[in-house]
Amino acid sequence: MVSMLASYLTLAAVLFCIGLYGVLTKRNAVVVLLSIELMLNAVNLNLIAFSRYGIAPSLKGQVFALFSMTVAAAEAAVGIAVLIALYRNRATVNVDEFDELRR
Amino acid sequence: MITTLTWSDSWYLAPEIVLAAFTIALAVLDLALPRRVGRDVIGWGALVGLVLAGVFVCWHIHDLNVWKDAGKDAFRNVLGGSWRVDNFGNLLKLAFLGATALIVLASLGTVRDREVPIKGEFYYLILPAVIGAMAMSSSGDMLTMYVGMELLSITTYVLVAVRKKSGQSAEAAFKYVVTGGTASAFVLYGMSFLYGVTGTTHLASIGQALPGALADYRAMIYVAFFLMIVGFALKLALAPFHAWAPDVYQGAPTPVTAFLAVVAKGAAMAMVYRIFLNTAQFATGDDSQVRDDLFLALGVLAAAAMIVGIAGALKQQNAKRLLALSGVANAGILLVPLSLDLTNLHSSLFSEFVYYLAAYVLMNIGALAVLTLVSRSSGHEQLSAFAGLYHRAPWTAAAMTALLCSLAGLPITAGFYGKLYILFATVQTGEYWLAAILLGTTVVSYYVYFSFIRQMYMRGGENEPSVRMTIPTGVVIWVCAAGSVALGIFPKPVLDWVDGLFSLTTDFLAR
Amino acid sequence: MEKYANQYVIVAVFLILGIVFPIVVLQLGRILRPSKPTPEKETTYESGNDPVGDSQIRFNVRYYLYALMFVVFDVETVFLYPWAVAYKQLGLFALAEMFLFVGLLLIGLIYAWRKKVLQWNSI
Amino acid sequence: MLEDIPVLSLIVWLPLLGAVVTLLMPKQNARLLRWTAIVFSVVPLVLGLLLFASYEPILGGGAYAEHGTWLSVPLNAEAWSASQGVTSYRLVFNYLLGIDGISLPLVLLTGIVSTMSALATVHIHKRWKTFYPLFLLLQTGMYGVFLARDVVLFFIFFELTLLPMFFLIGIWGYFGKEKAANRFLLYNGLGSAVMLLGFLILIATLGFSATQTAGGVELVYSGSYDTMLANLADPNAAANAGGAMFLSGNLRWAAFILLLIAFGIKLPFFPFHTWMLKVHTEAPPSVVMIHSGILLKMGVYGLIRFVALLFPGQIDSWAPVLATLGVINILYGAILACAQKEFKLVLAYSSISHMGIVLLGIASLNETGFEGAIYQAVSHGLISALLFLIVGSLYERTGTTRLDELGGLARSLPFTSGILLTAGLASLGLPGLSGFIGEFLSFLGLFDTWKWLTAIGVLGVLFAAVYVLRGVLAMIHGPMQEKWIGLKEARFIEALPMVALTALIVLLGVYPSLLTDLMQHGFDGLLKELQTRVGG
Amino acid sequence: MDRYFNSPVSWGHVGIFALEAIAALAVVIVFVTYAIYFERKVIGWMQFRIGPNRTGPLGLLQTVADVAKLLLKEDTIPARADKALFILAPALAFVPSFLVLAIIPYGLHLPFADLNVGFLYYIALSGVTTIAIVVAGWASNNKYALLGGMRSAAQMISYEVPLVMSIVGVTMMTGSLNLREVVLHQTGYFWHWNFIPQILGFAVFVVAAVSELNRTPFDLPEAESELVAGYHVEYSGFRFAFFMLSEYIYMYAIACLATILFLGGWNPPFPQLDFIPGLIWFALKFAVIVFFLFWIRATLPRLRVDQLMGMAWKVLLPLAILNIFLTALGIEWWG
Repeated sequence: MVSMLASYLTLAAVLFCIGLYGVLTKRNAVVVLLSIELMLNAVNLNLIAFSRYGIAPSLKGQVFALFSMTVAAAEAAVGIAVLIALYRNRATVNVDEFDELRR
Repeated sequence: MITTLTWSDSWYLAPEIVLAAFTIALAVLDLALPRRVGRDVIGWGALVGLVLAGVFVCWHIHDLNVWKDAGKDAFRNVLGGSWRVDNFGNLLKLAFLGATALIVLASLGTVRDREVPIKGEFYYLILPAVIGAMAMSSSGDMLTMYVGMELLSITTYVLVAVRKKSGQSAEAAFKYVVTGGTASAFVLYGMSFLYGVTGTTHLASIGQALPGALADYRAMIYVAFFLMIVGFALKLALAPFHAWAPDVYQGAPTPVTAFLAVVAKGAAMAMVYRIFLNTAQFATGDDSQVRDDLFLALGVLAAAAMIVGIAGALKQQNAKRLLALSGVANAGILLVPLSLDLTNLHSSLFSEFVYYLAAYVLMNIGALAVLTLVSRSSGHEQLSAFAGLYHRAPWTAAAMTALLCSLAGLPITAGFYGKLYILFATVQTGEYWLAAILLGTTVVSYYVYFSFIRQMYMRGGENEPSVRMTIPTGVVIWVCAAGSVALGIFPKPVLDWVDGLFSLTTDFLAR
Repeated sequence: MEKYANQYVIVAVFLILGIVFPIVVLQLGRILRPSKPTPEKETTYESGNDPVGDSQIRFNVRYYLYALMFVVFDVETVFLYPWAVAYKQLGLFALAEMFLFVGLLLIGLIYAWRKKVLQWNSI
Repeated sequence: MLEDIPVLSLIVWLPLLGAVVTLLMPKQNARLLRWTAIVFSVVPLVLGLLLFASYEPILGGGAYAEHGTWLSVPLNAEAWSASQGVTSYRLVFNYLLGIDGISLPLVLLTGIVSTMSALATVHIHKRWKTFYPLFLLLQTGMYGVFLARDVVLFFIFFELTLLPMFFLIGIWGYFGKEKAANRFLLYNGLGSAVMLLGFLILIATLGFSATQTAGGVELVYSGSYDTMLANLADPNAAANAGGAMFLSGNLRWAAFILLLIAFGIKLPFFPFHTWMLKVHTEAPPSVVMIHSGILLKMGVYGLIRFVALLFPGQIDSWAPVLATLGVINILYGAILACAQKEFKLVLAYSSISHMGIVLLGIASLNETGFEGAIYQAVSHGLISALLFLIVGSLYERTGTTRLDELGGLARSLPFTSGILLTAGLASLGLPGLSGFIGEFLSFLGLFDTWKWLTAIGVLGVLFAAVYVLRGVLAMIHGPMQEKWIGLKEARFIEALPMVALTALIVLLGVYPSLLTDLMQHGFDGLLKELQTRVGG
Repeated sequence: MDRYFNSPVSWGHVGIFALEAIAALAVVIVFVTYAIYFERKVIGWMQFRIGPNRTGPLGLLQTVADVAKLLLKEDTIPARADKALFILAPALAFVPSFLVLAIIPYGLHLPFADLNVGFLYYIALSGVTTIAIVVAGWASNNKYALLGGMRSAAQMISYEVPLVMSIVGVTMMTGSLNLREVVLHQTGYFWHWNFIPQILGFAVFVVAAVSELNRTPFDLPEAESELVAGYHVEYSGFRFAFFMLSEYIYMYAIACLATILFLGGWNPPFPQLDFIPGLIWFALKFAVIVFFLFWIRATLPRLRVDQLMGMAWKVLLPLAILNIFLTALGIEWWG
């Protein structure tokens, strides 16, 4: 069972890293939002794996995952809404062009 | 066993329930009111809700005091310990509620259609954000904390984007969503490991389980905490994770900027304090390696934030970005007390934190309120908008001077004492390097903040339009300025009060 | 717990069959059916007119708004289910809580309604 | 009679009261504002003189100490109370004012120079209602610095001088005023930051005291200077006994160096002096009078009070370093002063040079030297105040202070030129004037220990003759320039401070024991400590 | 059946389950074949026509012939289409529809996958088909198809919300999401069936379900009169057949679900009648539902698109929420 845990954790870590990579490098704003979801899903995987095969298995992980899914959905909703507003202003979803706020 | 909410629990949740009820009522009111009716009434409603919630918090404080006098524990676990009513939470809640009330009041005077086109939303979305902040400071469980954090984050995403027609606002909001989402992912990822190691999300239980787990799962514990640190650093805009802050603060409507700078930051800080004191403080005795590393990391982050924040602010010409970067530095300062060893000598970290937070609330909100006024009369938010403010509005200039002195940490202001206590703690615990950095950045910050003063007093401004003051904004500015000075001249009552209420053993060690 | 895995074995079997079936049938069809492509046949059908422009255009914003509504409401219902399953064991206070929860949802709906999000004005 | 009133507090807070009063006055009435400021500057001076009259050196000024707990900040005591029956664990900021032979001369100096400077504010032509409150606030800060006997209080007053100075330079200064103000703020801010770190180390180690009360043990951290001295002397104090609050050798060195740098910036030392040049050239004359006359002396005072008196061991081993620094200051200042074309800069560099002499006095580590240092500080305060007063009054008439543009002023302005010459002579250390006594005492002190350095230092004093005479003579003699013919002689309100200051300079020059008597016992403790060190 | 579930997993089980799945596939294909036939017949009768009657006795082989035709028909892929997605879409539509069948219990001892999540499983998988439809519309690179696909997506997600919510009442009464337990809870006389206490939920369920099936009067995505054929306008041959197949499988699944959730599953209307096998009762109720679906197709006109969307959000959703409230109150009142 420990090996099961390890494989889930590895998968989650890989997903998380892909997500992070996407957030940092992707130019399309929608893809960036997708990448964040990917990271959150990696976490959910982690939580559920721990709740089943963890050192001290308990249901709390699943509950946590449920909440995190909801929250992720809300976040995605707001993210998309903001992106729509931004698109209406700029007519692009390329994050490189979001540079009106200068330092 | 299923633990459900009971009627008696709802008493402990009264402040949050009140706010939620007001949110709903105001939202409905906003929908029901015809278009031509001004939305100020909703703002006043929000203010009433905040005050009412504050009254309930005070009531709780009173209750806790009564229990304490009766020899009972001065805290209550609600909902199976996922919610704690203790004075750590209560004091921070008061700070958040007060700050939000000031922001709402200030915006009642200044919010124009150009600034926030849908004012109703602005007023009633700020309330759930406060609920989130309160949840973050009052939870005993990572799950509740996380939900609170997201409640705060998501509402603030919307608030930042509330100027629908403005590309800047939307751009800021998008950046905020991306960093905020990434930050939550990091925090959550860290939490998931912590949960995996201990099998629980309840902070106190984690604290109990961790010493046992430490032997076998050391690496995972490191991973958990460092992921969380990264996440929180992103949330708090600590350097080197602060790049988003100036953009977001600049793009957001000024009242929202104030909210982000003060309440969002304070709440995240509260969460950091709770999590780290409840869990990471565990490894006393033989194996303090993990703890030392973690707190060192926090110290390094704090130092980096102070340095980078002030260095970035040095060349900043946009007043809002400047204040954002100063916020980065101030977040660093707020983190310092936590990063210090909790020893016999130094055990007043909470007083230090909360005092500086109060100071920060006052000075930042005050400064941003002045900025709103000034930028409205000048039409832009550059530093030069302040040119000759002394001639245009001498009293406002004077208030701003007091606020800036507090920001810079000059005596005798709240900012000065806040820094002094924290400095004293660093010296007490022998972290001289941190003290040196804190002092060094303070000196540089003189230059930064005095650039406002130079503009106000030493540049001509006779030709600029005069500044139109509204009563609510004026009240806020003067409350903040007077509060900054008063806290500086009489810090004792506040600190005595905080010290009397807060107790490390009850608030963090009692299960 | 181990035995419960059986249920998912069934699901897996259905999944495999569900994937295999179209592949097999389409391959079978390839053997049986004629294939005489001409450019005429491969034009896009637009009621006999020559197609103008690309059809892979951006979706109307309206669709995103519905997607948003869906995400919000559908995910909220996820919370209704655990409550519904355990409802009989929870007692009256849970009812009040859910009234609150669903009430909030309703207010969200009313909000969207008032803000004319539900007004479909696209094709 | 003086014992019955809180005379020290009055001295400190009366100017602040004056600031409030001026704030309530009408904006346009410059004369009313000015006279109010003068009155509120004179009253502390009078109180100071009363103190001076009734001061008995042997008591060490103990009669005039004022004690009070200003802030008592609770520290979370749970960790301790659990084990050791602690009932109260606090960080206390005391309101401690005191006066002794070291501070009294400087308080008097502050009074005199402030009053004179208040008279000289006739040169201020705009925004009086902002000027005078700041001016008076500055005085509160300066008195506080010299009277505070608690390090935090000292620090607060020290910082309190920063803000008004920033405004005074930045608003009423000349062309480069903003830059000068910035530089002033940054350097002094840096100095005060370094100082605060040093002080905090002191509080955390030396400021700790535990008292057994009826209820239990009361633990207190405070910045009280007397507690620190007591803890230093007591071998059983926590600071000397090891443990968490042990003032280790390294820590001692760290605090020593931090404070040295802090006050060295104010003094200023050679590499930290650039801010001062700007201030001297850009600030309005009445402000420079205060700056050069008093603010620099805060550095001297701090060096003696906190560096020398608290760290005898360290200063003992670093005396050569200090002496070397002093000699560098003297020579550097003197040589550069010779090369300047701007009279204000000549004066600025001469200040650096003179402060070098103060350093020498301190480095000598004997009573004569210390007395010389303070004497030199007071005398330089008076002289430079006088010089800048004259500079201000000349600038108002001619619009320049460049040496090559001025000349032959003696003919149109005989009185002013006469005073200028006197002041110049005092500055170069002519016997019979106060400058001589200070230099003489300092060198005399140093001569006991560092003969060669003394010799080099004296060389610097010779340079002084060159640059002072070059500067002064270029202005009052030389070819008469046409445009300066019709200049009006100094008004009464300008002449009054000139005469007063000149009189004081002469008085101190001929009657030095006026001040030296005061200082007699100020260094007893330090000297005893040094003696034991040298002996043991 | 039960004993397989109560023993550990082995390859033997997999084999048996595979046979089961193939059986299900066979049943479904037969059902679809004759459902189409039946539908045409029913509609014909209702419109005073005869319906298919040439191929085979009574036209019984009509659909078989149609399927054979589709299998033999040339498969064209438009030159401008996105080929990979175009090919993927029909399979993507079919797989979840088939997977859904894994959980439907036809009788007490004939359950397939007896999952605790039950109904949620259906919702989750049927959502995937929406993606397939959007993909089909997008990949075709045809304006009709794109509009059809987008409309279909909007419609399906809109109606999914009331659909899901309408089941909450049933879940509350049962205390479980497990479909078998839902049926067991309805044992007894027919007034114990959910459709009476949950009449509101049932109504919402039926309307939303019909819409989810993209059937008239909610067949906007393929509205022949405006969009030619909607998202599958470019599909021909067996790829087209797969869209039709999955649509009919969903019909089958929804009818089964309606039977299980609201009509007491395999329970007889009166306990006295339990000598008749449960499977028969199930089939009867199922047939009624299917007939009902054909019936409304024959009688109701198509809605306008704004009416369609408005109905989901402004009528069905509030009703579904109301149903939840009423159910909760009802349970409080009457236990």
